[in-house]
Amino acid sequence: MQFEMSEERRLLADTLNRYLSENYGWETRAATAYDPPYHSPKKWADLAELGIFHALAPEAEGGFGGAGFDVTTVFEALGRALCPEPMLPALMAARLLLAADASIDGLLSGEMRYAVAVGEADAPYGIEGLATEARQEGGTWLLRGRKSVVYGAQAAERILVAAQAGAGLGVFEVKAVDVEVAGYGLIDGGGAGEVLLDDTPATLLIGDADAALQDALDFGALALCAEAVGVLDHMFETTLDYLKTRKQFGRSIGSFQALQHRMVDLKTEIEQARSITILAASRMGTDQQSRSVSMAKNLIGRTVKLTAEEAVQMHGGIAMTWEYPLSHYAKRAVMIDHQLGDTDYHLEQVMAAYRAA
Amino acid sequence: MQFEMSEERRLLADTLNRYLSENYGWETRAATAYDPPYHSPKKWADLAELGIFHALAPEAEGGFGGAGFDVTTVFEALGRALCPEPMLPALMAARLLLAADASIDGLLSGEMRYAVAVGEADAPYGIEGLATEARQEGGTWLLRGRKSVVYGAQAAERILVAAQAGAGLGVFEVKAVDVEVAGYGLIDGGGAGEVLLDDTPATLLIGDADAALQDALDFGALALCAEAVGVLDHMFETTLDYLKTRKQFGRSIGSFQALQHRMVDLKTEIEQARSITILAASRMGTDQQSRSVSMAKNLIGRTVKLTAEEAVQMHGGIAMTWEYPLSHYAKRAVMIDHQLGDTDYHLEQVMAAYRAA
Amino acid sequence: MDLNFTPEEATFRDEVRAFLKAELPGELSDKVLSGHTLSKEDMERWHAILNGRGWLASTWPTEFGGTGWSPVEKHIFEEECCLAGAPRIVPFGLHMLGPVLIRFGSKAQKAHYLPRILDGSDWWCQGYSEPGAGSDLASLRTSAVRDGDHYVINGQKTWTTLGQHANRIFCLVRTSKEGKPQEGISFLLVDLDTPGIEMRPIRLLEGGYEVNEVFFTDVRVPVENLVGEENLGWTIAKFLLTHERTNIAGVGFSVQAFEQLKALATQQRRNGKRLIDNPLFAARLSEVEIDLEAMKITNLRMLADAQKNGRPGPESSMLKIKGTTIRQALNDLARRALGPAAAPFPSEALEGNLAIAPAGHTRNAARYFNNRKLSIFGGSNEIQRNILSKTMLEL
Amino acid sequence: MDLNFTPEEATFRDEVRAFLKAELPGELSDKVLSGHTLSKEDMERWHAILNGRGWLASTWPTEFGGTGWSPVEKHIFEEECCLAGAPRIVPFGLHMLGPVLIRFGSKAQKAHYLPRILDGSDWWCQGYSEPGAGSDLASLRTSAVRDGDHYVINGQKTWTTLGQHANRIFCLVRTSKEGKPQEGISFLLVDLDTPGIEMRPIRLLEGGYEVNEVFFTDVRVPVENLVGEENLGWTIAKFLLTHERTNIAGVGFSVQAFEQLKALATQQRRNGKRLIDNPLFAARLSEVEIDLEAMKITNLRMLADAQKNGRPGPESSMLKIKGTTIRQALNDLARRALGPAAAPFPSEALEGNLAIAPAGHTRNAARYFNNRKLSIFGGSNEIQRNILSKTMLEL
Repeated sequence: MQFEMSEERRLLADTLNRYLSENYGWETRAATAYDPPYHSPKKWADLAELGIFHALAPEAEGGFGGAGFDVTTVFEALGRALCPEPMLPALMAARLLLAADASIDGLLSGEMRYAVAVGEADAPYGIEGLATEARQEGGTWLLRGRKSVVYGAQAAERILVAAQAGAGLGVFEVKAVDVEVAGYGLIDGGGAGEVLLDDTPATLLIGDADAALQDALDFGALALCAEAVGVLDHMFETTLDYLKTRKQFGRSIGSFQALQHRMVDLKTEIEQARSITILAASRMGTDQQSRSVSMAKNLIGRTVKLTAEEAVQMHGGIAMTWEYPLSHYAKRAVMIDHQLGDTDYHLEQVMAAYRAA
Repeated sequence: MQFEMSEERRLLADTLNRYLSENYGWETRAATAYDPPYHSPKKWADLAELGIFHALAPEAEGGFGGAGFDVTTVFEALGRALCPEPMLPALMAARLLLAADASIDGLLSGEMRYAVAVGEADAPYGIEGLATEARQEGGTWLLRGRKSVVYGAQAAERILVAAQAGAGLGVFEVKAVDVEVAGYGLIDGGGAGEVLLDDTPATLLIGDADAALQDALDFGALALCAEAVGVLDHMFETTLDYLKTRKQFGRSIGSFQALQHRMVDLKTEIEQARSITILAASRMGTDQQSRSVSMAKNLIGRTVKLTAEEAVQMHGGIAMTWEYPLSHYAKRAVMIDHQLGDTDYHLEQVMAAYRAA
Repeated sequence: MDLNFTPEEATFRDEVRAFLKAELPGELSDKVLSGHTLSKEDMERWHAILNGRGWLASTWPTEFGGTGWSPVEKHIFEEECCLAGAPRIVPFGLHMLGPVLIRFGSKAQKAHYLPRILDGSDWWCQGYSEPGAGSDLASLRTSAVRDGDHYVINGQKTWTTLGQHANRIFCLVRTSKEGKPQEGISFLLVDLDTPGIEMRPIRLLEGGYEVNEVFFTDVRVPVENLVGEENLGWTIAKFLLTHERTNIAGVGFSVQAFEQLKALATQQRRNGKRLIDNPLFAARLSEVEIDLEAMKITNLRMLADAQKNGRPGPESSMLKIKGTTIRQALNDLARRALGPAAAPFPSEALEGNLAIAPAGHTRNAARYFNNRKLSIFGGSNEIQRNILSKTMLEL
Repeated sequence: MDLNFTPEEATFRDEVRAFLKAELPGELSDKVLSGHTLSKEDMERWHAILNGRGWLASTWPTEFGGTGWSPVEKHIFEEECCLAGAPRIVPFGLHMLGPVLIRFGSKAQKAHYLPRILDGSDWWCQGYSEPGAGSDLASLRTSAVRDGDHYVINGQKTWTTLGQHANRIFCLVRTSKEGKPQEGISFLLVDLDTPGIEMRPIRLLEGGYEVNEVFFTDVRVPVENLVGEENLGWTIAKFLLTHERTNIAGVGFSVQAFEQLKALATQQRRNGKRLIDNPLFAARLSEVEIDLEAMKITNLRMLADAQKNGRPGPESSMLKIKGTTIRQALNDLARRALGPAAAPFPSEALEGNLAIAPAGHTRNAARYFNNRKLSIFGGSNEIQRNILSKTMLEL
């Protein structure tokens, strides 16, 4: 057993953390996250140049990473900086393009922004019950349906869409210029959009795509877990600092035992959240991948809510304000549970294995 | 609205509390609860003489009570004293005998001890899925099956048994002398038994007995909630006293803020438990009876576990010992959740109403 | 023990219901129920309607225009208003300053200010908290120095709710630095038009604007605006904090929120099934339903105590803790129930054609975040626990 | 980052498994897995088997007969033993006194006592806690007064685990009342046959007998039984408390308990359906499974730190808190899973023909109650939180 980060990943983390702290500080983030296009094309190009996208793909495909721990290294750093760039859809698109044996050069260079459109209003999580349909007309695939809250869709050039295609689910590539995307900002920063498919022409990338889609969703959920760990660490450290400096009744509020015990419990839960994310990362590519990711996303879901609420509560009023960065971390933390399956959804995936017991 | 106890019920509570504190103190309880017959026939007769049984039946049937608040008045007092007498089966038997239009004189006088046998190993809670069967042979009903953990069975003269009788469930009366009862003590005091029915002759009391059985189970569960409230109050007060007197690091442990906050939360939950029991008591006899009782039993289930664990934890080692009464209250509190439906069972009953929504 | 309303109480409830049905404008209740921000005009409109009916001053004696309701009647009125989606009455003039003036104010102050509260001429806001003095209110530093017939105020207040609509503010100020921190505090009435006052908005985490900072620079206030005696303002502050706070448990809000949530869960689909039929969600829903049912009774029990003893005991702090916990749990579930549709930043643009979330639920996440304040403001739940530990448990 | 065992570690694990399969008597593992109390002979039997294999002293250096295992190997051994249902090694001689003698003992003490611990000649118990000094150990009052070549001990110890089987006890005693409470404490070895010692059983809440009170009346102990220096016993006490505690998270116990629980939930029926198919129960089960999976990694991470730094950091207290919480949650579910069948008082009589509860589960409620001790003994979870707050968070 070995719990040290490899030299390569340490370098990756250092590079990304340094870039973000020097170029994506709080002012920049605040000015970027809540106004169209809800990310910074300039910073996006920087990240590509730094080779961050390459860390999301295996060497055989032109990258230099692509394993679970590469993904967690990148997303933990993004979470720490509360970075609103649409890196998550890029990761998920990379998984789908690789499964399709399609080129990911445009993705790696940062020239092509992708969104991945799976969830729908009545089937928000997972791949069961999707209603969007694909049909062929004169050799062309046409898509019809609505994909809801597609992260990064407001800024994407290409959208990869899961749709029912006869026998099963297929993955289709749609050009953003061919489809109506109603974009909007998100309450925790960053952007998304409704993708309104109305006989939209599309290219079939993957037929019989259940496994490929599940894999993309697994990697996406793992990335969210890692992002959450970065967010959790920041919230905890900020709260700890605040408790040490803020005075009340003539003493630092961190001297109150009730808060001390809650902080210890919080730290314990955050370490558990880190551990389960490590576990899931280590199981990517094994037959335990999906269940381990569901375990992680469930525990992360419990921990982000607890930590966000406790961090705000222990701060008091100041954390209720837009001006104070912690409030945005708290929003991001809570809203991570609304992406790619919430606490309950993933608990049900974990429970499913018992049925066979 | 009126939250005062009626004069009659106040008198009843005073009488019972005084009797128990003078005649069923800690030494007596300890000497009675864990050895056969796991209750005191002498005290049982005293309680009958005091008219406590009469409080469980309506005036029309020779009692002077029988309403929800009569039941809670009696059982809260029993809980406070941690009284191991088999009053619960008496209450449930009274409900069944009344539904059957049978005499309850023997029950009221205390001369006849009843047990009510519904649950089985594979159908421990509620009336669904019971396997015990009744068949008629030459005008006599014969019962076959096994009733498990029948409270008070070890000391009963009569056992009222729920059994499948052709079209539906019936309630049958069995004489203890006609049936094998394997009696034993319980971990929290008091006794129970396995009722092994092997073509045991029986008298049909109620045919088509679903409603009557559910009513008896509802009243039983309400009684357990009220008993729990008495147990909770005792545990809280004992712990509060202990926190005020026990010294550690040169100060009373009640001066530690972390414990103070936990005590406040505990008190809040106990008041909520008291409230939901009042609500259920007020709804007995209405079409909300079963659902309200399930609400109460669920919240009681959550509160007894929390309170028992917190009371023991805040005491420390002393509460782990047999000598210290609190430990027995904690056991009783926790084991109340194992009688007549646990936290989850009753939550499912509450949830069931949503299906129609 | 009788949980039913008396015939008189039942009649009163019917009267309230009929009134709400007839007089509460649908535009207002729609906004309230969907978590939209009410405009100043919206709030004034409802204030005037209630004043017209004589149902505004439920915390005042009848001689000053109060309703003369019993605690149970107050409870009925508040619960019915919540259920109907009536706007919340802005409490600063009516339920906070009003009772203070009635108890501590001069004849002239009563005569001048009380009618203006009722008819809406004055909109009061509160100048209590300061950046360094929130839960520890007695450490406040905004100073008022006597200069002839005036006090001169310098300092800063914060968390001044709806100050943007107000024309007046009542303040706790430091008039002496002698003795214990509590001893040099006074209670002043200030006209917001006075030169030297600047009100700056505080944007809240979810993007809304309801609280403000107020800066005082050499603000001259006539001495007749002092309420009670100089340096005895702490008595008034305590009176306000321990005075019968109406609807402290927020039961009505929670009942209304629960009904909305249940309806939402029957509408929402998760991969072909109704969300309400999902056992994990249904379990969460039923647990909070049970907690709320218990809270209703706890609230009524404490009301009954208040009715008997003239004022609520310290136990009412339990209502604040548990009541806010339940409301926050309901907000949490309303957010969860939306799934990804909770994520869009609320904006008018999103509420029309796009219909990402069901009508009335586009602000569920915003409301969840905003209502984290419930356990912080008005004495944080930690402060309530400290109080209860001392007063109720005597620890 | 590599969570897999190295080839050497994997080989070692296979070796341990083979050993357990061959050498662990079925009667012992049956008793352990069903929560039965082991007799003195049971425990001595397993002790001897391990000693025969040289796998007893995992916390000692090899020169004294220790195993020389790395933290990971220790972890593997402990986990495999738990899973197999091996009896817990009684830690007082081996893992507590042994390391103390090796660090602080005289040559003569080491030579005399260490071999006797290994071969089972001595069974040690612990004299630390007193009725008034549990979490606040430094306030202990049992006194040892020097009288010629002896100390004379008077006082009382409590919570002495398995003292009924022991022939010796190591004690913290007060040898001076000067200075801070910590400063007058010494560490003494006492033969339980010495006149003036009385051991009285403490019955635990669930009915079991595993701890004792020990009374000392003018008990004369030779001065050569002092370990280290007089009045410097607190150093030894702290060494013991902060010394690498093996298996502090109890992960192996929890893994084993989880497997048993899952099997039980597939056996149990609730009105025709398997309990494990009940969504509410399955949700509880899967939450604790997830917590446990995370705990395994947390434990390994801290082991890796310990391996790197030579000893565990203060974070290991987190393992104690979370580890006991998880074990207690598993005990809670094992109790719930039985329904009414959890209620009978455990007795041999009930475990035969009646079979009220499934085999191996007749003591689930007793175990739940007994294991409430996990969060109290060995430094309560509250004390752990205090420690962590100071050392790890620096609050």
